[in-house]
Amino acid sequence: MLSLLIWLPILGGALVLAAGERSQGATARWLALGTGVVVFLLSSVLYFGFEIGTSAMQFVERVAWVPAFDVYYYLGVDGISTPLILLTTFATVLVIIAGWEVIQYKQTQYLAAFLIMEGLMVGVFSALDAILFYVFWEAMLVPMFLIIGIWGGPNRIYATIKFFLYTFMGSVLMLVALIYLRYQTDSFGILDFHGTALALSEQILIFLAFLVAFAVKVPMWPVHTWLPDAHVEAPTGGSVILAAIMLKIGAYGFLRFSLPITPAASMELAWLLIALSLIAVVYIGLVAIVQEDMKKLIAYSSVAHMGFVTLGFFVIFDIFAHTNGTESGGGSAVMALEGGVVQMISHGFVSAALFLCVGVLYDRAHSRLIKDYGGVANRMPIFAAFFVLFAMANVGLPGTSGFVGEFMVILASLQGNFWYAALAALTLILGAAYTLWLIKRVVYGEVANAQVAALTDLNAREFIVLGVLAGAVLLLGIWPAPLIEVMAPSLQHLLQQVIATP
Amino acid sequence: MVDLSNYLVLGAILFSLGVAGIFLNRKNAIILLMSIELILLAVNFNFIAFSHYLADIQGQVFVFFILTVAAAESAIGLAILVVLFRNTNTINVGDLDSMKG
Amino acid sequence: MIELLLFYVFAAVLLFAATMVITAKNPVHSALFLVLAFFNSAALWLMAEAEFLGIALVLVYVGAVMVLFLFVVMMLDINLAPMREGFARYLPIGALVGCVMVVEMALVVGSQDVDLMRGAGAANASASLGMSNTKALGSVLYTVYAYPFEIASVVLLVAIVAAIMLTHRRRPDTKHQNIDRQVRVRKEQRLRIVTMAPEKRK
Amino acid sequence: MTFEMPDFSLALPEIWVLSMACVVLVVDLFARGRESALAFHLVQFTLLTTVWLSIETQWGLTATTFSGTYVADKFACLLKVAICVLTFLVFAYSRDYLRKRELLRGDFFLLGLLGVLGMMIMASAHSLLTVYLGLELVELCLFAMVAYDRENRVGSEAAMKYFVLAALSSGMLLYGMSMVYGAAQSLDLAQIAAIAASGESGLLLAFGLTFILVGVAFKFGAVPFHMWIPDVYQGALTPVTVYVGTAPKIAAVALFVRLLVDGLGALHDQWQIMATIIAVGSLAVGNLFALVQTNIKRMLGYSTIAHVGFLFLGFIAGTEEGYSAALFYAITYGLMAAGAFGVVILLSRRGFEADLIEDMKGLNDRHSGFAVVMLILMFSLTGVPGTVGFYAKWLVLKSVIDVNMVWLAVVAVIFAVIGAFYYLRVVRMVYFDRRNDGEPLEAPAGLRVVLAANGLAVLALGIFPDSLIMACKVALAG
Amino acid sequence: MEIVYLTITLAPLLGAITVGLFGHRLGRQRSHRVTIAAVSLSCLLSLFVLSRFVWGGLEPYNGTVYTWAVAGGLHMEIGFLIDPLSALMMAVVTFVSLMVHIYTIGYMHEDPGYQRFFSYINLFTFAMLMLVMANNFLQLFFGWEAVGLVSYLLIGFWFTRESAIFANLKAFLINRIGDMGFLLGIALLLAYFGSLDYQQVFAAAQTQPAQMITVLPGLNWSVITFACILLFIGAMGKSAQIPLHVWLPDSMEGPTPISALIHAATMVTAGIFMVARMSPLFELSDTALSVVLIFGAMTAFFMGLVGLVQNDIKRVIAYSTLSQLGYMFVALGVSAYAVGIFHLMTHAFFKALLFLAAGAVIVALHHEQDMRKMGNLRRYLPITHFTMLMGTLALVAAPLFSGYYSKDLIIEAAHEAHRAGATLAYWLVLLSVYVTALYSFRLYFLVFWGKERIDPHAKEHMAHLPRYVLRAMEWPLILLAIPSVVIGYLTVEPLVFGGFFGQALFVAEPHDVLHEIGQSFHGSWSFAMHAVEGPALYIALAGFLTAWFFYMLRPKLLPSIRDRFAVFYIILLRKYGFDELYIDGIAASSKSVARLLWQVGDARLIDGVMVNGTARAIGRFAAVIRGLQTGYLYHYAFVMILGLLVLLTWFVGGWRGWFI
Repeated sequence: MLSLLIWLPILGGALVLAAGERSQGATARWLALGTGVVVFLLSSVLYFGFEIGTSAMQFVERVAWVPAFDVYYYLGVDGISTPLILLTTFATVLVIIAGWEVIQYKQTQYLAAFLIMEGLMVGVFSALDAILFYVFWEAMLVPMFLIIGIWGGPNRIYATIKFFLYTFMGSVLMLVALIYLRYQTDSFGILDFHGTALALSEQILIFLAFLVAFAVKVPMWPVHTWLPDAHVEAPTGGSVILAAIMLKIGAYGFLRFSLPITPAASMELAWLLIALSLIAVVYIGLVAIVQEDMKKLIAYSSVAHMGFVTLGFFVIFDIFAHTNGTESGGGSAVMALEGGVVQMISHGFVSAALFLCVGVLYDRAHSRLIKDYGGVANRMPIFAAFFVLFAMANVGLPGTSGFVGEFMVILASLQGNFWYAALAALTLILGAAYTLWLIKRVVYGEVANAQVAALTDLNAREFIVLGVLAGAVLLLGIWPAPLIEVMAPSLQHLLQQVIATP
Repeated sequence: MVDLSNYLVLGAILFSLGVAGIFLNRKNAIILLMSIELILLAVNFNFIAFSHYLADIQGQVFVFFILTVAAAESAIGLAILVVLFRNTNTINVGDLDSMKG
Repeated sequence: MIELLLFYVFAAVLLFAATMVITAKNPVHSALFLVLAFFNSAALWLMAEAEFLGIALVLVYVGAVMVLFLFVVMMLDINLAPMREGFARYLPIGALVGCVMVVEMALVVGSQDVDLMRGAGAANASASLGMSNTKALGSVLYTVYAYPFEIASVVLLVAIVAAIMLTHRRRPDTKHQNIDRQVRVRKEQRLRIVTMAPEKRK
Repeated sequence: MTFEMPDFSLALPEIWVLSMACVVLVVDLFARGRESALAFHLVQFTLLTTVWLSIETQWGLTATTFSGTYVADKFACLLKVAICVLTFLVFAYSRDYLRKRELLRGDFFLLGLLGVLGMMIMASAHSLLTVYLGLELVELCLFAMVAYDRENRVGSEAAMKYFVLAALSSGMLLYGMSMVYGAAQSLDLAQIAAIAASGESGLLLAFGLTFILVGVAFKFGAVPFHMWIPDVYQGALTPVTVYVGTAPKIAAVALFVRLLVDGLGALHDQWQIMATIIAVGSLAVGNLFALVQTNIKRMLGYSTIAHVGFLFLGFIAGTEEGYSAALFYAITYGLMAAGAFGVVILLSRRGFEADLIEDMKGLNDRHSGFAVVMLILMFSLTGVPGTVGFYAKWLVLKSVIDVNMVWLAVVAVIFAVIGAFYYLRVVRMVYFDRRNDGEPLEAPAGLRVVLAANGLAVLALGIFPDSLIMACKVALAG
Repeated sequence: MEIVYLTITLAPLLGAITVGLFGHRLGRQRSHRVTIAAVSLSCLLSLFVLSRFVWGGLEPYNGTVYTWAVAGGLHMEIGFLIDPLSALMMAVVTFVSLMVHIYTIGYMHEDPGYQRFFSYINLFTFAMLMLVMANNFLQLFFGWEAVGLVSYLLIGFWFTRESAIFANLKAFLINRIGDMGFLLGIALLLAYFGSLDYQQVFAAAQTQPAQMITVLPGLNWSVITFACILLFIGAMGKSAQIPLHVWLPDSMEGPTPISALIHAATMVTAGIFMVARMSPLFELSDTALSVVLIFGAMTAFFMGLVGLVQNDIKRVIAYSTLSQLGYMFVALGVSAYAVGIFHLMTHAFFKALLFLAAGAVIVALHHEQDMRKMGNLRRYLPITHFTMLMGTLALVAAPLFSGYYSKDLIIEAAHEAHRAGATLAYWLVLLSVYVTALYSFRLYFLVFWGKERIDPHAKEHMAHLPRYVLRAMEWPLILLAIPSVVIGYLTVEPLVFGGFFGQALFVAEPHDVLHEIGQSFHGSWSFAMHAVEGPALYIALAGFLTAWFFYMLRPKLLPSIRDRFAVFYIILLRKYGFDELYIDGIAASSKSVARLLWQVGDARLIDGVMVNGTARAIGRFAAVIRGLQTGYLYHYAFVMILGLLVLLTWFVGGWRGWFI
């Protein structure tokens, strides 16, 4: 099942490439869309077939891969990865549709790159062997590198090389840590890493190695600066995938690696992570306010939002310290973790939607600068409605998905320390400030110039894409229970691992 | 009675002279080839000394082959030198800097 | 004692000659000093009872290789004057490096450990072989060392092929027959029949 | 020293190659300087048959013959196979290039084949003498090949530099060998190993070891004995550069393993730190110098140095796993380098060398297939998973981490990141810099097929590396 | 009953969705029919529920609709708590909302965003109902933010107006400051009392009221006080108390029906409702109540003063709203929750009335809002004039009018209370009575009496207003005028003294001021007659007379008075400088800090020095050392020898022990 999800899109990508070589784009497009949809449907089978209430890995596949070094082709999902896989397949379909007629230059390569990347990302989320994980993790960079580099904006080369080197730098250290873990545990199974008895100093080094890898990906302050550049230069689809999924992979790494493998170090260094997260929320929130480029603004907003995710993950130690391990404390810690994961999913939808919105404008007016717009609502009322909706979700308004995670994280983190919550809650103001100011300047007002006057409202394709996202955002906001239900046992289990070990 | 170490130290000095000949030389490339001969000579000294003091013929066999190879090497070295001279009209080592960095 | 004295004399000349090889202004002098060095070496080798190799060094090296060197030196007519620049400036550091190297190597090879260890074997060096040096060498060269010997032959082959490949060239201005072409020539290539209008009488 | 009749059948691959070299030599005489397709085909045929012969006659054995100067074992067999396969690739790339420049003569392939013979001899060497002779055979062929284009000024300059430095390094190697001989009283590697293990005359052995290490490092092109690499890579004809850059690296592994592992493995403690200095230096110098290059051949030259630094990590570990990792690294590196140069060859025409990085511009617009190949190769050189380059790096890193030298692994990966930069620059040229004026690429079908196969091999080994890893492991398992 | 409650909330939501998505296809008429039908349904059912509470003895309902999420063992649910308090609020909300819906037909008759508007106000009704019907903090917050959203959308309804979109952004942001406090308060309660459910939190708070929290090292506060203050910060944002009041006057950029519905009658009173709802918590903290009291009193007085100098008709009423909200908080602050809610109700009616009447004026004058361009309008708009007068009288607390009962009770409660700050509050609210009367009648006189200063163009427009427009606007005015007049008389006894709220409002025994006042209460009539004994009536009268003197008798005196008190005038005109502080002070400085962080922190330090700097340094270093590869053979050899020497030295040194 999982193999299918990984290899079907990759195969599809290869076929698309082959088809593109021969015929005109149409076949390739439909082929790509077909693959995307089939994969999405398959992944929903994954969701419905998922047995709720257990933290065990499901859909496990385990085949020897490099027997010489005990590397296995070992896949499996739990409640943490299942939603992320769904998000991946979902976002890819949207991206394929979004690139339908917008991308002119080498479209088949573009679609193929996304399909291949989809497979690799699913691989990242389902790999249970460290080396397999690393392979997918790194390989994923390549299509993204090309996507930004080939179809990106004028400064794409700087952005793409910065993106690659940043993430590469982070991940090679992780590789060292993984190999070291193998040296300690005699296995590459991620699950075998969990609960390894390691000295604190070892743990701290491993933790730091992981931290660099994941923090770059998340990205956390101060290693976030690749993100705005990458987003600004990336084509819309690239931005969507980057924001919706790639960033999540870093956070996923924290859950899958940092916390369970090095719990003592996580506890020791939680203050650092919390501090960085809060800096992300406040500092980046402020920086977002003064951005002049829409994509950059959303990129910074992504960083700030991901700050919540990491805050949720690492505040659990404070919660425990503060509640002395009472049952309610445990509950709150789980809530913090759940909040973080929900925030990941939600941010996947919201940022994807916002980037698509900017993409819609960019396709028409070929500018991403805020000052080139104004009064868009006059010409594109439907678009404006969507844009405002997603903006509100970005602000974290209840009823949208953006609220759920933030709410849970704030509620939980207050149990760790009042000031964590207070600083985190500043996002209520900052988030609103940068998002709504953006809305004010772009959507509202008189028609600003001739370019805006020439805008046309959404076409059917764009409407479908945004509409689907809007549905997802609202559904998740109004009824997040099904999502939380899926992840709860896994997170509970994770928490036990983290807390029981030190 | 000549000690082994006498031979070995002689070899060492000869070796160093050969080596110095290579990196001190800024002029004629032929001298480089000669320095190489010196180095090989030093090595041969070692082998012969060891062979003598170990009462083992293998060292001399080795020297035999070294001499052979050295001759072949010189032939090719001189051939390259000739080719170089034809192309650049110089064998000044200081002029060979068209590739650097 | 005399042995030792001889050793020192030969060694001194050898080192002098070697130094001159690398410092002489004229490459011809260098080559000649190298010959001198080889002669001294041969003498020392004889002292170490490597008679065959000593002779071979003189015959093969001095007789063939060094002549080749001299030949090339003469052939490539090189201007000597401007080739000395930079030498003096570079000498101190070069000499320093060389000295350090000599000292370090000598420390090792001249140390007591090496000598003590090998003291015993030296006494009956030639006796153990039980035959003349040349014979001893010959008896193993084509049997035990047949494989290296074959390889050495290939090395020489390569040297021949390479040297010819690199230096042999057909001069464009030399005249030579191509019999193949001569035989296959056709009349059209050589003879052109021109039809001319008959001359009119005036 | 009693003499016994050697078992010639053990040395069949070498004998076959030598015989065929003679055949080629004679055949080429009749070609009289014209394009000799026959020599080419004969040589390629020889290489392929040698692969088969090696596997057939040597895999699974461990036997010595020729009075202990020749050994046939899995290690030797694997190396021979790799050498032949890589050389086959190299010649396949070379032919078209040479033909366009009217340099296609039998000499080239003959020398190449004799070089292969030298490498095979090194792989099977079991005595200091055979090691040395094999090495010299390779070197002499290489000198000649670097100077192959007689009219080329930089070529002969490179040859001169290479010659002098190589001779210097063989001098050092020999000096070391003489010391080892003095200490062990034998040229036989097994006996040397026995003496080394016994701990007798450790001083002389270790002293000789230092010089031997220098000689070996030179063959690899490791810092600070690397100075010849960039000049030779740049100066030589591209086919020669590929030749120099691929199979001899594997021969160098043979040199290292035969001398320092089989022979002086017991002194691992002695050479470990020296090798570490060399490795770190290579990583630093290779990567940093490669950053600022504009000539792709020279850049790949420096990148070789960096890769050698990585490869050395495997040796430093000093475990069987480490050696096999180094071997794996050398083989896969050869594969990648061959491919990369193959693309350079593909792009160049007569009178246009395509040896600047900028010449890669717009390759994707000109031919997306080759662009993908180049992409795979560059990412493989970077060490991105999914390509074989990742496993190479992974294995050597693993081996040093397994001996608890994590810091070294960290240093290595940091330089790997720096290294990524210049590989990415190539990818950038290939994909991001568009050039619509570039005419579509024309290349003979053979070249295309070989190049595609090379790229696919890098990818396929990147996904299913197990067989090769296993082979390397078995080869070094004693 | 659950189905009834669900219907009440869902009807407007469905209406909003239907019209929001398909408004253009439905057309204007069908759109407003759908939405009005939805609200009518809610209104009728709400009244039904209320009546069941009044006469039917309905038991309070506390139930879950669905589980929103279960996080870490904590059940987060969407559920209803229907008790007299929420029933009353539901009735008020839906009734006013219905009136506004109807009124909108007239007010927005020529606006292109007609359907959108109906969709929004329907949505608002839904959100407000969710807020008041919540039985837990999650849903409360949900409604709280949802009304904020709709308010944002509606203030910016005319999104091409720069001032409107500025105002809505401002409103949202200021509200968010409050929301932040509110959210933290909720989180604090959850952290210490382990639940989001009202009842559970209240119960837990009762059992352990003395918990302390270390806010800063060495600074310990009572959890309940701290939480209550945080919750009150939320209330301050939503109910526009000093210093978070600045958004409300600006929110008048929205269409007038909105001002009536959201920014006068319902949403802004959410804070009052919330504090009343939390009475079991607030009762546990005198400090928190004092804070409420003092902020309320300050707002009541000082915002009233600003109302005096406004010329925009809606802004005057807006400041009046601020002031009245202050009154309500004063009531809450002295534990007279019932009175607070009572005033909320009466205020909802008469303030909605005032706004709608003002709106009628504005529409009649073709969207002219400046009172200096009005005057003598009673001739043209008799019904508006009359209803406006009723509203004004209610506002100034003329005896027997609804406002009288609620406001007078507040003043008395403040007088009776013994809480810290109560005395100050008493004097401030008393003074406010004067101010209220003054600005109310100033408005009344300026608009309906005096010289006619109408723009001829507007007059022209007034004459051609469609008939249905006027009717659609007048009916709600009349319907609202009735309760504005009588509701106080009718309900003061049951609501305030009759224990109508039952368990919904909790007052600790020693705080129960109403009980003391109740001693002297003998029916509505006598209470009204009682007015002559108190100071409030005379103060109000004084205000009326002042207004009459300056605006009817001697308007010419005004400029000179203005000049004499120029300092005060400017302070008031500048609204105490809050806007400047926020916009030029806080917002601008945050922006410059942000720019600093971005350009120096991100661009220069992280990117410039750390990232690109490293890359550049490596590149430069490489460019420099590349000179070492000189191309000279002897250098190459030399490097090799040096390498050999290093290894050799390492070896020899190790052997001879040089490095030890």
